[in-house]
Amino acid sequence: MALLELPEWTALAPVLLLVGTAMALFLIDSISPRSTNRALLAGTATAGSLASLGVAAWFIAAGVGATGVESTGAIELFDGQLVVDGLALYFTMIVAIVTALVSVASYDYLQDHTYQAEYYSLVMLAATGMATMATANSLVTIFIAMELSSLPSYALVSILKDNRGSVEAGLKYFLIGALSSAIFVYGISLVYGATGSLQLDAIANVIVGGSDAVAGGIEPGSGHDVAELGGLLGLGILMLVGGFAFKTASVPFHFWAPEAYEGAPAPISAFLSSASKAAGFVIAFRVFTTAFPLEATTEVIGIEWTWAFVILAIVTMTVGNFAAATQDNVKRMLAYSSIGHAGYVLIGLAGVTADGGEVVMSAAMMHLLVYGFMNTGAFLFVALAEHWGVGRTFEDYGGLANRAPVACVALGIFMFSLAGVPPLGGFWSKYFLFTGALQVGTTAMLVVAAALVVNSALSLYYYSRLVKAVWIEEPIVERDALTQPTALYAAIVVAAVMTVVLLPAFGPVADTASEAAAAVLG
Amino acid sequence: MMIETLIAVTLVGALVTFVAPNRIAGKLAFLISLVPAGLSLWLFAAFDGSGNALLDGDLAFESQVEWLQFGDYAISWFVGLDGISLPLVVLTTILTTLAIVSSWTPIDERESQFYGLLLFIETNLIGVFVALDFFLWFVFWEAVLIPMYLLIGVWGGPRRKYAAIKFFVYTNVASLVMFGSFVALVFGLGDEVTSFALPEIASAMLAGGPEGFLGLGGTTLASVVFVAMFLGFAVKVPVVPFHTWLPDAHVEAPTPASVLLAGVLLKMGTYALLRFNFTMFPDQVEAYAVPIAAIAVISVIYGAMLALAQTDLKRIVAYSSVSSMGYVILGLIAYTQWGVGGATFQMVSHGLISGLMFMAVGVVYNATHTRMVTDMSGLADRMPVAVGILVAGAFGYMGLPLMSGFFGEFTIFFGSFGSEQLPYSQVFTPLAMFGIVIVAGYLLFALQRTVFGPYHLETDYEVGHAPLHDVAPMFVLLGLIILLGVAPDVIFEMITDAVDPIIANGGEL
Amino acid sequence: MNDWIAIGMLALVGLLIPLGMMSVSYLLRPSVPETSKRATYESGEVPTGGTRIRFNIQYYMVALLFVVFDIETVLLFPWAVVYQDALAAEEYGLLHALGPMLLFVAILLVGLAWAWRTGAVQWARTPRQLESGADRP
Amino acid sequence: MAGTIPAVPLQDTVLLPERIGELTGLDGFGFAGELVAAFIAAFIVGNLMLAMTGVAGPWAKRKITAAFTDRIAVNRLGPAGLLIIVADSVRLLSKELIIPENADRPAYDLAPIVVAGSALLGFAVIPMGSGVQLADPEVGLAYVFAIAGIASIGLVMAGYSSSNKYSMLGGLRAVAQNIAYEIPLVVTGMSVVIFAGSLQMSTIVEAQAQTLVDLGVVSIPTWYALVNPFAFVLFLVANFAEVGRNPFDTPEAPTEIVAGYQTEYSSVYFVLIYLGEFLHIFLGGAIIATIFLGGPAGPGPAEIGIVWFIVKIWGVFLLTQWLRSAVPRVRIDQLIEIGWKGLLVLSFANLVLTAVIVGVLV
Amino acid sequence: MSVAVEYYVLLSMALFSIGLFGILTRRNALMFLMSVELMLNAANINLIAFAFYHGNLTGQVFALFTMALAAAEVAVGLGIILVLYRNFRDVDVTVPTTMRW
Repeated sequence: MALLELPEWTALAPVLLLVGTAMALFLIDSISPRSTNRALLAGTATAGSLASLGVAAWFIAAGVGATGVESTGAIELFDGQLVVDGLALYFTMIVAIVTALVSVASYDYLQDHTYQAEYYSLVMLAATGMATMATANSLVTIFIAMELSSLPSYALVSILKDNRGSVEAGLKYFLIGALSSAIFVYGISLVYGATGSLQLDAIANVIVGGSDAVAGGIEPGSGHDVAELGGLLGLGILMLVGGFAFKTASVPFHFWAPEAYEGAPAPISAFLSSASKAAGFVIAFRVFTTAFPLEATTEVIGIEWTWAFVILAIVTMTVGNFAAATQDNVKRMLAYSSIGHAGYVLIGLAGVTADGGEVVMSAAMMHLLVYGFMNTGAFLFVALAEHWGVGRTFEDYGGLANRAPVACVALGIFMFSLAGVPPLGGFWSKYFLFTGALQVGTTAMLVVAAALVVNSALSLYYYSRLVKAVWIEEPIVERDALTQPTALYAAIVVAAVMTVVLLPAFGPVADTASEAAAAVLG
Repeated sequence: MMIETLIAVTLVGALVTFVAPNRIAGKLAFLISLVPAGLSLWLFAAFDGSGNALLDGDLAFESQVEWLQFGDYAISWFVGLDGISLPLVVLTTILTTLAIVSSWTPIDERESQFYGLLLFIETNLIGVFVALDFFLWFVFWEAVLIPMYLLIGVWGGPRRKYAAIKFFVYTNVASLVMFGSFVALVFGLGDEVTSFALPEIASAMLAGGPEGFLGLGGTTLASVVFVAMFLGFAVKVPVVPFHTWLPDAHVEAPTPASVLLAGVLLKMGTYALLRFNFTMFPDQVEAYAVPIAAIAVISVIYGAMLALAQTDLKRIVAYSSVSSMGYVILGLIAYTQWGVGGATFQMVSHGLISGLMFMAVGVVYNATHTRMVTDMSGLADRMPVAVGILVAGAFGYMGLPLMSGFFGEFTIFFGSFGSEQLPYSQVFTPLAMFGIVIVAGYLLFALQRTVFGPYHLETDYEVGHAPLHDVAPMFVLLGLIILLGVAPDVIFEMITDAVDPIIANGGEL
Repeated sequence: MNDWIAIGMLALVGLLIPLGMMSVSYLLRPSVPETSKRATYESGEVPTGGTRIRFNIQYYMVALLFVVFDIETVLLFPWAVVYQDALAAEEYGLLHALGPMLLFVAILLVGLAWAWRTGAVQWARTPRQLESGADRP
Repeated sequence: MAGTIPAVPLQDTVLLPERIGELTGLDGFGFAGELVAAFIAAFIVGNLMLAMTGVAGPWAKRKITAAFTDRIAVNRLGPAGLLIIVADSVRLLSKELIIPENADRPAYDLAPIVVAGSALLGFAVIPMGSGVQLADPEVGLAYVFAIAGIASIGLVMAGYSSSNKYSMLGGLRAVAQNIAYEIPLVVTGMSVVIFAGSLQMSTIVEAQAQTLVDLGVVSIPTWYALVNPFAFVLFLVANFAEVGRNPFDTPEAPTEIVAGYQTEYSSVYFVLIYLGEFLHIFLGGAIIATIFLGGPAGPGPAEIGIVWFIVKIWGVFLLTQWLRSAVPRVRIDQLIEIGWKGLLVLSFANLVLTAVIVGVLV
Repeated sequence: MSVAVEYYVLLSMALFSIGLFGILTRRNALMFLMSVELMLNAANINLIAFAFYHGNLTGQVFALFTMALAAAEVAVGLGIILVLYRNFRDVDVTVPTTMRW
């Protein structure tokens, strides 16, 4: 295979393409500052993210990083600081998809806005960070990548400098982000203290060694033994969970999400709630499966870390859905619903067991991919509504289907898919999560599965409320024909089509996800 | 590939209609819908299958394509037709075409969206009846809800929002219950089952039933799943006490939606009961025969009583559907060839008759703008053709011989009365038959008040003849009703052929 | 002998000398309180307003720029220290030792170029620039 | 990442505190002895530097400026007016301390201490020759840069706490200037590190001891000022800006903002800030002497190293005084733009070029 | 002479707690920023102490990165606080309540 003859670092091509695009945008802005050539800027960003997507898909198809006979196996770069495997490429794909959609949609959204080039380059930088999170294989690179995605995000949320909502959202996002990253670093330092290493595989080795010592009753002699420092390790792991919870908008660090999503420009809300969340999950997946092998870690710290995720999953999905059900503001409802979805995906980690769990984890991965389309699409519809200036509440959205049936069909698809109504992509991933949880079969997972069903049923209420608003309710004000911004429409329609097309095309997705999950868990 | 073509034509047609201009949408949808109607008739003519699709039958137009693999289970695109599903497919396509024609008059806003949704419903209804993989089936099953929800919600009557939500929530919760329990069942079946193909699951069930799951023993699990699925489908059918969504939905829905709702959507419930509960759980059918029969009889009587108390024509027809579906359940639980076959026949027959009734009521409403029995009388003077058909339909409902209703109800009673499977069948059957008397009572009462007597209606315009395109579909339906009443073997033969294997597993042939 | 003990002692000395001078002065100097003496100096005029004046936004801009650049230079120091050893080592070539740093500096320079072009380090604008551009801080 | 960074060999030079410990026998008293010896050493070094600034401030500065303008300046008290130092100190210390109203007291009082103390602290790691070096940590150069940066905190404290608009502006300008030139300074210093391969001051000095060209009569050493004159010039310029001397004395530009951050300071506070500034100039000189001019190296026996070192520092000081009289001040906007657009780019160019040249040649 | 690693951990934990306390009690955005810096530096102390304890440099190098990122965070944070001040004329984090919390 020709691919094998490329040097190893080319495995990072999807990430490099993203960062290259960001740099190119900076250069464009340097060459002609304050450019409002929206076609050029949005085009560059879209082309870059599509190229990244294409390369990632090609790598997956060609078997880069996969564990098959023909494949290269996981490619470790820079002494294992980065790793390119199925998981990494899969999540890079999700990030690239969302970035492309957001870039296209922003073409119309950014009409008459200043800071266009900055906007796109920040988006690309954040995407780079997220893609790097997917490949990161050491707590160092994970933290750096996390910050690389967070810092541009803070700026993006508050990029509407004269909009008080945007600024407030940016502030709150930043405050909680800074707090959680401080906690995350402290957690890293404790894990490092307990294990003496920051590379995930090395941490795992130390922990396994420590658990052998515990099991064998060997007196820890060197004084460096991890077994002595179980408490430190446990506290560190707990703090790491805090960091992930922030990135994925899970309880207890979810407070920023409704504020940030509501105040931010809608394409950015889409970007954060889809791509950023996926990236948060990929590091959670990787860290907990690679660095803290369940059995050995349990020996050392005395409690299974899956419990943390069981509790987080249930609480997060319940909090998200109940809060969403009480909202009057569409964007805020979507924000809370995205918290609820974080809860669903957390099942993927709660279901990890000593000898498996790849089924439920791959289901979580699939859910994130579908979510990348449907949630992005939903937020882009909000962007469209903001573009039209129709207001923010459910009532304001009343009767939009009269004027814009195509977009409203797309919205219907997103909503029902988010709710997990069967004909759409969202149903599959939710179903797989459900059956995956059942197959694990422990009591805790049964409770989780039950919570999933109850919450899905509840979520249907508020999702259908939005569909009802646009399709059934009468408009509260007479409105003239609405404009049809081409790019926004294109992005929404593509997202809708993909949400539907994923239904027949779920086979390859499921295969890729299962393989990737099996690889990291195995 | 014929089935795929059928589905694809309706789906593409739905999309095309959706974006077509409002002006031509109705005619366009009609032309498009002729294609599946013709195709399904051709399928009917070319049908060469035998036996039951789930029980090693010889399927017609079968096709199976690998779809995806999740964990240990494969999911595939698996469709085919047998004697039970084919009549329902034909019913669906014809009824859709007629419903489209009958909406030309009442629907006057957002037409393209309306007709697009109608065609989309047709797609999914066909899918429900042809799918033989549980997942595929469930996808179509649920996909019916969304367009129906919108049809009621957007084009319905004054309380349409309430009705739409109620319809959606009831049926969706029911689906969730059913879905969850069935998945648990499949897991409970253990390693032998490696896909969600219904025939494979059915044979595993009949071979020994589930091993147990989540701490439940095999038998317990089967019972729990049986009950849960029965409840899930019962909402859709609907049977008392899960029927409360139905009158609201029917009354508020626009006429064409009511036609499809009563004509086909209710049949999804009984069809699913037949396919799942009565095919896969013969032991449980036996064990729960008495309560189910009791529910059936209660539905018959209670539905009829409720209808008697109504003054809204549409509400009367709606409640009478509850009553009619009670007969179907009774026929199924009898578990005899006549009973189950008759029930299946009754599904088709009731689809035609209730469709006809709703259309007729719709035509009357178009002209009078009221459906209240108390508001009008002597309509026969002004619109004799439409009223004549309304009366004919009512007689079909009452089970007049030479109309399809008679054959359906007769075979059901015949089958259930002689059933040895069903305890106290000699008690249940006469009780249910008493329902016919009530039906006759309320229908005749209502007709007498509205149709006959001196003309009275407070309007500021002249009520005249209904337009031809409103009346023509009703003639087609009436023709079909009489055809089936005169020559029930047109479909009854293939129905019994498909039903026999089911009975052979538990009932009495 | 730990280096940092000596450094700490120098810090102590560095603290003691000023404090010593202050105490000597405290003993020597007179104190003649008078209100007008304590008025802030504004070239002999009567002071007006407070000192919380709004100053040029450029101070913030360069400060932000500095924070980033300065820290990046800190990241370069370890590289500079090991550079010769890396060159001498068998397993790393010139490209491996030099390449990453060049890339790093290149990215920094892209940032600088951007800041330069968008006027982040421009203290004052010429009249022509003021005309053409929106108020971009 | 772990383990590939080679350990820097520890120098076996004897540091001043140890020598004092040996001489006085304090090393027999364990930790307490170490502390006392270190204190004595620190006291010596501190006072040495203070003495130098004492000479430089009141006397040398005036003499030099006068020489440039063809005047005589102080000559009444003592030989060549040298006793002016004593007179001045007595005069300033006994002046009334006038604290402006609204001053932010703790900050106002702390600022002079920070300015003076931080400059003094920088000398801890400078190898002054003849065994006069307090400490020699492995991160010496980074330490020096870090300490030098503290002074600007003192300046902004002074500017902010005085509750005076001129002071405020002066403090801000000081910071803006410091940060603009800090990066070129550090990056240029880094090019030296590339040559030396270490941050340790003694190693850097040692690395400059080799012979670059042997002319028979004299052998020219590998002082980095000679090896890389471009970096030397850059560093000099950046250093002037760092210490706020002409042509970069905008923070206290008397024609614009009176005396900048020290407008409201009087009496001993003023003395401390004044001393601190001079200490800072000498610290800059010391850094330049160490990393570019071979430190205490020079003709003659190694024992007179400290002489050479002081000569070099004074050389830099003379340069600043010459610039003070010869070069006009730049405007604040020019200052910032020279820093960010000129020096920064040049310093990065220097760094890259140095790295490439070292990479190709070595 | 070396100090046992436990004392470093205690120090860092104290610092961390002070930072956390500051975050929970201060309403000024700048104070918040400083408190976060305290927490980050607590982590740095840990990292460096443990690097010494374990005898590898990983922790120290990571501490460098942490410092860099902390600085970048401050840079972004100050920018946001600046626009916050422009919009709300205050840097109190409880003042902006355009949206429900």
